[in-house]
Amino acid sequence: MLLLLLAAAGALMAADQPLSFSHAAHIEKARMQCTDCHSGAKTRDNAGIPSIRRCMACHQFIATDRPEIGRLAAYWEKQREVPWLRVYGFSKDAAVQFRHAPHARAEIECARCHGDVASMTVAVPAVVHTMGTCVQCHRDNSASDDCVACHF
Amino acid sequence: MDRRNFFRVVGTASGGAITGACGRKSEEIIPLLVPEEGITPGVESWHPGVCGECAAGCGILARVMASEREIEVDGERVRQRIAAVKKLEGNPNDPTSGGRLCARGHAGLQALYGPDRLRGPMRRAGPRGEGRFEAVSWESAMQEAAEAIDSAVSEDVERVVFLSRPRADLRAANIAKFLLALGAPPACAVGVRDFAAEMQSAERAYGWRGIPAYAIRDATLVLSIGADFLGGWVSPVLYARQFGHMRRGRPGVRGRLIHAESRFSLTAWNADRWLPVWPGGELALALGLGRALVDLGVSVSPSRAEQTARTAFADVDLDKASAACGIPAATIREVGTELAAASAPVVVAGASIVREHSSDAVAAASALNVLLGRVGVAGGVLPPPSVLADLSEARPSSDGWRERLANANLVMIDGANPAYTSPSSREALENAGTVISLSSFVDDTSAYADVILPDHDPLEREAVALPSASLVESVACSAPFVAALHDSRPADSVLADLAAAVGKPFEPLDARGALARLHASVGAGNEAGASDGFVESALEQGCWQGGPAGGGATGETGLGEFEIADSMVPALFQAYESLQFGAGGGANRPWLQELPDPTSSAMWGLPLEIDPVTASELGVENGDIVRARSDHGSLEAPAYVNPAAIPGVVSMAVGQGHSHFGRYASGRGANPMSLLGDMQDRRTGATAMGPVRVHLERLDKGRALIQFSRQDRDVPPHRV
Amino acid sequence: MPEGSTEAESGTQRRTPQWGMAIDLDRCTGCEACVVACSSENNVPTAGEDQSAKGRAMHWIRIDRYYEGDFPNIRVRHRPVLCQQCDEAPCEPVCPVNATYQNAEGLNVQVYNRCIGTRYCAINCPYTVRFLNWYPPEWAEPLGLQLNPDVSVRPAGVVEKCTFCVQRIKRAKLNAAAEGREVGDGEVQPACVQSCPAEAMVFGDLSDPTSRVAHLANSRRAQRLLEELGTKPRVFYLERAD
Amino acid sequence: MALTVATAGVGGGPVGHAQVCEDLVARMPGSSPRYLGAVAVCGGIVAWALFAWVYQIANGFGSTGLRRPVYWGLYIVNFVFWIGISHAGTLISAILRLTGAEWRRPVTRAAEAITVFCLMIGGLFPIIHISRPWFFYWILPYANERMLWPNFRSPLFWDLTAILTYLTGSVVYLYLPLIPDFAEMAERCTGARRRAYRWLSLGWRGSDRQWQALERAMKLMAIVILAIAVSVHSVVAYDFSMSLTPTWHNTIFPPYFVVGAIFSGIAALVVVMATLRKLMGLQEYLREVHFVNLGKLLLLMSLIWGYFTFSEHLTTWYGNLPTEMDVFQAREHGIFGALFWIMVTCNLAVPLVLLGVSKLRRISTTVACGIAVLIGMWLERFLIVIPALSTPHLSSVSGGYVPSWIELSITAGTFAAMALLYLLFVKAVPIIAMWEYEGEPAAR
Repeated sequence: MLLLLLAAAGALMAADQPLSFSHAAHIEKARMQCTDCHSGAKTRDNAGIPSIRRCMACHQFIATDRPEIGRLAAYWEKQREVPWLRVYGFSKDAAVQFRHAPHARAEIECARCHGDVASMTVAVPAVVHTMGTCVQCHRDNSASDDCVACHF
Repeated sequence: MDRRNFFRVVGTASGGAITGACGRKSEEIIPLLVPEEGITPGVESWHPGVCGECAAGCGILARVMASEREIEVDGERVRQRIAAVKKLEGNPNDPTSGGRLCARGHAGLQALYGPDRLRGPMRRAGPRGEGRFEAVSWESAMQEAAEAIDSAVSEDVERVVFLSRPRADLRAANIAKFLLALGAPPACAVGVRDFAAEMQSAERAYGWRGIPAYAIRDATLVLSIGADFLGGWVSPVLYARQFGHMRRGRPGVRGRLIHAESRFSLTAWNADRWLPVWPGGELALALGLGRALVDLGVSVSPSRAEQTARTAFADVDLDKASAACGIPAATIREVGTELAAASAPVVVAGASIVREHSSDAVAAASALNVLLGRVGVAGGVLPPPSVLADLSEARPSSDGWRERLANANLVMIDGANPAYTSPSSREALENAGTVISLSSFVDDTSAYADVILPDHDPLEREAVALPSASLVESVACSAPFVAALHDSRPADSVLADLAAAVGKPFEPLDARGALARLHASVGAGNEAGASDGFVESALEQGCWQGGPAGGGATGETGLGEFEIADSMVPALFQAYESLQFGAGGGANRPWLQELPDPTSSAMWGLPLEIDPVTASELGVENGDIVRARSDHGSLEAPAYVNPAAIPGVVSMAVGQGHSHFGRYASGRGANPMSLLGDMQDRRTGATAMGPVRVHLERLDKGRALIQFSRQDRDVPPHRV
Repeated sequence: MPEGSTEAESGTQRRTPQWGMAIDLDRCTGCEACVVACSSENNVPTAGEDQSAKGRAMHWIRIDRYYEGDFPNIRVRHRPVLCQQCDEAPCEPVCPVNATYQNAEGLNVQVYNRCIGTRYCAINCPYTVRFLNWYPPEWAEPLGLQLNPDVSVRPAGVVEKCTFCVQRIKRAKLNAAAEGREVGDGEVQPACVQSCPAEAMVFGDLSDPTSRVAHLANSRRAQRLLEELGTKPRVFYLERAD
Repeated sequence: MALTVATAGVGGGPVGHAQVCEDLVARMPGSSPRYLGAVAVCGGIVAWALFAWVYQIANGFGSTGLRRPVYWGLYIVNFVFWIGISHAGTLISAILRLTGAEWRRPVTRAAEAITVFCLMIGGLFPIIHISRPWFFYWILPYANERMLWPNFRSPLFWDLTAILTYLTGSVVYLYLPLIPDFAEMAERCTGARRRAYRWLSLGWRGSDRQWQALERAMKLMAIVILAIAVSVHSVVAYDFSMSLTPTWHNTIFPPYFVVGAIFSGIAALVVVMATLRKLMGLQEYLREVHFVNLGKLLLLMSLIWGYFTFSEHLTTWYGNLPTEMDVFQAREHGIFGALFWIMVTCNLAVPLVLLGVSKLRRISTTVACGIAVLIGMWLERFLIVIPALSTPHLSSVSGGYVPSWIELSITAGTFAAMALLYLLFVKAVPIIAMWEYEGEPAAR
């Protein structure tokens, strides 16, 4: 039931993204790495949603004739970030302090938590992020299941 | 009830089946501006800065991380990602703070992000003192200010008064340059506890210019006369660090502390012995001690200075001194004997509570160090730093500010709040020709301003400051590391622009310029480029540190004559600078408002501290509203029956009672300075804080004392 | 009960530190720098005047001060009181949902999101160092910019208390793990310890006999607060000499 | 338990099963304006209390008068009080059933109903009391993907277990003797009501086998419920005695709480009976003998309670532990001191005089004692919770407590809820077990 709900919510979110950004196009076609845009994913706490500055670094020159890129450029003209909707995150009351870097160091694949983003167009919450998911993985990998490992 | 709460209620009622997730509010989408490069969420960086909360000039480190705020751009609400300061700590490189920081220093953050900070320049929109302002553009504000300066300068430049604070920093140097360019007299320091008495005494007793530093860390016996060095006097972090070392930093040696003050201050808390000096009796105590030492035949090095001191003390009548300070003669002799016997004694001479005779009192206490041979030696009193004379020379003095203000046709204010620290000056402010304030907040004095040209916060601007006390030659410095939050401008450049606008331009000194001069003066290498390296390294470190401070005593002492008051006057009132608010400047920081006052445990207000004897005579208990009346004014405040107050002495901390100072401070409590009139140190003109005679009266107005702890006594005592 | 395993961050077996603190009361001046440092580091909300009047001010660390004797032979005894991180913490067994427990490193952990607010822990803490968020915390704009992103802002209805700055412990461990080394003595400093001007507070690993804190905890002057209750606190107070 | 019980005098009440049934059914309240008015008033107060609770949830827990260090206040006082009163019922009826005290017959159902209603009300308080009640279900042990369980070591978890068990047991214990009466009622009603009663009577036909099963079940339940009742209030006492709070950490608390519970329970029963007697005109059923007998029980409990109270205070005082003496002093002086002496007067002096002197022992005096004891026992709970919390181990953090309008409203609301539940109950069910009461004992 909950899964269904979340999936539905995910689909809604995906539909709502301001630009129909395609992960697949960037990863499969342009052969980019996740960290090319989400630069903190392996080394920092936050993976980071790339700034439009980073988009425009390429799209000033590449595929400028596409309508979506045109819309991207319109944001850039106005000096506004693209108002992306968060796909993954924690509610404030969950009091979760998630850090990407240690997970990358433990060689957890991106896909483990984010699904096969490479084949997605607009990212959808392919992997359900609940405490159960986290705890299960932590236990399977004999990582800490101390509450304060995440909640503080 | 909002949606979330609705779900809570429903969730509770329906057995908790529906919870949290359903109530999650979808984040409202407000467009985000493209941020500056280099602001990455989740990445911290630490930048050196200089604490601006008091004159100590501590080097600090600011933790900077990405944050978001909402602003309006062209009528549209947008989010902006900015580099925000998250936390302040001491700069470990800095010899003053040593990586540590006091309560006020931490709360500097809440000045930067104070909700009542001015968003831009303001023009007065109501009568003076009312505090009604309208926002104006920088252009028109600057024009208005420039016109006022122009006409004042052309009318009578002598009547241009710049009120500031007694600090030796970049700002002081630029104010001096500005006034020099205008041809106006130098700036005046206006505040409480401006260390004027300390500086004058250093000159009289040791022949030094500036505030001497006491190396108590290496002393075995510290006698403090009037200097609450743990409660905020001169350089609280430096002295607390030294105190820790003195107590437990040396294996097998535990330094002893004797503290003489008219109040059971933080230093008295931590002292092994407290000498409860009658307010105003500090001079008598110092003289009595001198006499006791002379009687003991203490002599270290028969120098001219010591001879002078010996002469000054020789004629003192110990019994008369004892009667004037309330300390038995036997006790004075006992302390004298202890001082004489100690291997490394030092007398910390200061005036935490400035009085009419403070200069004499501090000078006499300083002379004790001369007598003990503790001047310029390890564990004794050390001279002030000698580097960057541009800055130390520019430190404003409090001499004659009242007369000048009363006669002013143009008043400019930066870092001073005379309407609060000397309420009697309000009349002069009301009658002054033009008042220009450089404050970031509408405070008591800015309420009288015609134009407010808001300054950057100290964390937003570059700084170079000489510490008010340091055991070594040192300078704290910083380059700006966060963009200005609001439409403010650093006062240094505002002054330069104003001077230029009236055709008397000057070149403001900037941090790099000041550090280059420092480099030149310490001669740390002359080849081209060395200076740049020195400057960059200093800015990166946040400080520069040299060798031991200054030189020895010049021997040119001019102690002069001392006179002991005849007897003690009863029913006295004294104000004192609070640990948390300083001279009131900290009152708009919620952290400090909610910090329990060390003495009374009061939060969000400060009480009149009454001794138990007087309190029972008046029938007053904690929290009862009491009216205190002096010849100069009256105030109402809740009472705190202070078990450690000297019977017959009422004290009150300075900090509350602001007419204007933002939402956290305005109209809260009473200003003890209003009982003191024009009282000042006779030799320096520094604002004195008592004692005055008061009449106390209990009012039937209920209770209004918020205390963190209502228990003064431990029942049962848990000894740890 | 969640049994912590600390090799989580690095993937290699490491010694489990036992965090503890020593406070030298002969050094402590009672200046309250620690109190503000703590509020700043840990996003402790300001209650405001009305709530403070109702006894709802929050200070994760406070200075208890007691007068002894009468004028002129009066003195003050003061000590900073924070969560004592007891080994036998009375707050832990009473929580019906396990929102507070002791982890492998000896921290008395408060899990904010698990707390349902029975406040049993708060009344059973003999040191009264636990606080309830009576209302949702608020910061007048732009004061919210001061908030530390490493520490969760606690929602209304949740009990909170000193964590020994667990976020700093985490950070130090992550840094050490990234560099492939152990956390050094003195590398972790809670905000109060870091700020203390008199250097009265020392934090570190009690199980490491060479650490400063272990050295101080073994001092003859070391005592623990309300030791007679058998709570086995991890905060050691070094008595004032007189 | 041997009780010297006065034998009931001969009255002029209805005799014989049919007559009794006729009379009792006739006395069940109709939809008179008076009845509806009472329901409306009680309902109004309950609604107001519900509003207060919603306000508390929506507005934040700060709307209570709680503070540091008094994190527990009226809600816990009420919790203990109501759970205490719940013992009225079941315990008294079970004891009397097991000891074969025949005079109990018209009293038991009223008592058992008190138990169920008080448990329903008292059981709500832990939920009202917590500051995130929307997560209260986390106390329940249920399998979940997070692999989190409640803390079985927490007295609050024991509370939950004990109260749920007691509630279940009490409902069964109330329901069993209702079965024959439901069948009886079904006979006398028509339409939907008849169907409802028929359904509730679980196919009761009054066969011998059914009577035997009922008797056996009742006897079994009486024994089980006795054990549960004692354990429940012991567990409630553990909430306090397991803690380190000065004066709470105390071995006397569990029996003390049980005694106090029975004490207040009897008092509540007396008051409820008097009210029913007055409002429903049950003078012929609930006669002086019942009140006098309950009065004697009340007197006995008062003495036991006094003994426990004395012992508790004596040991605290003699032990002279500084932290405990702090609480002791607080309880003996000031506002708490006044409340303390009111409590002693209500719980000890009043019953001793009014019930101890046999000449004064009457319905009116017993009822007066009942009211006094209810007040006294509520104060006792208050004086256990609040002073101990206001004077914690470290004096620097001590502080007082003044309940807010929300807590007072909810407190008032629970009394109204009790009345409301009773009002609805007597409308649906004969308050005296018709099959058990067959007129004058002499007539049987």
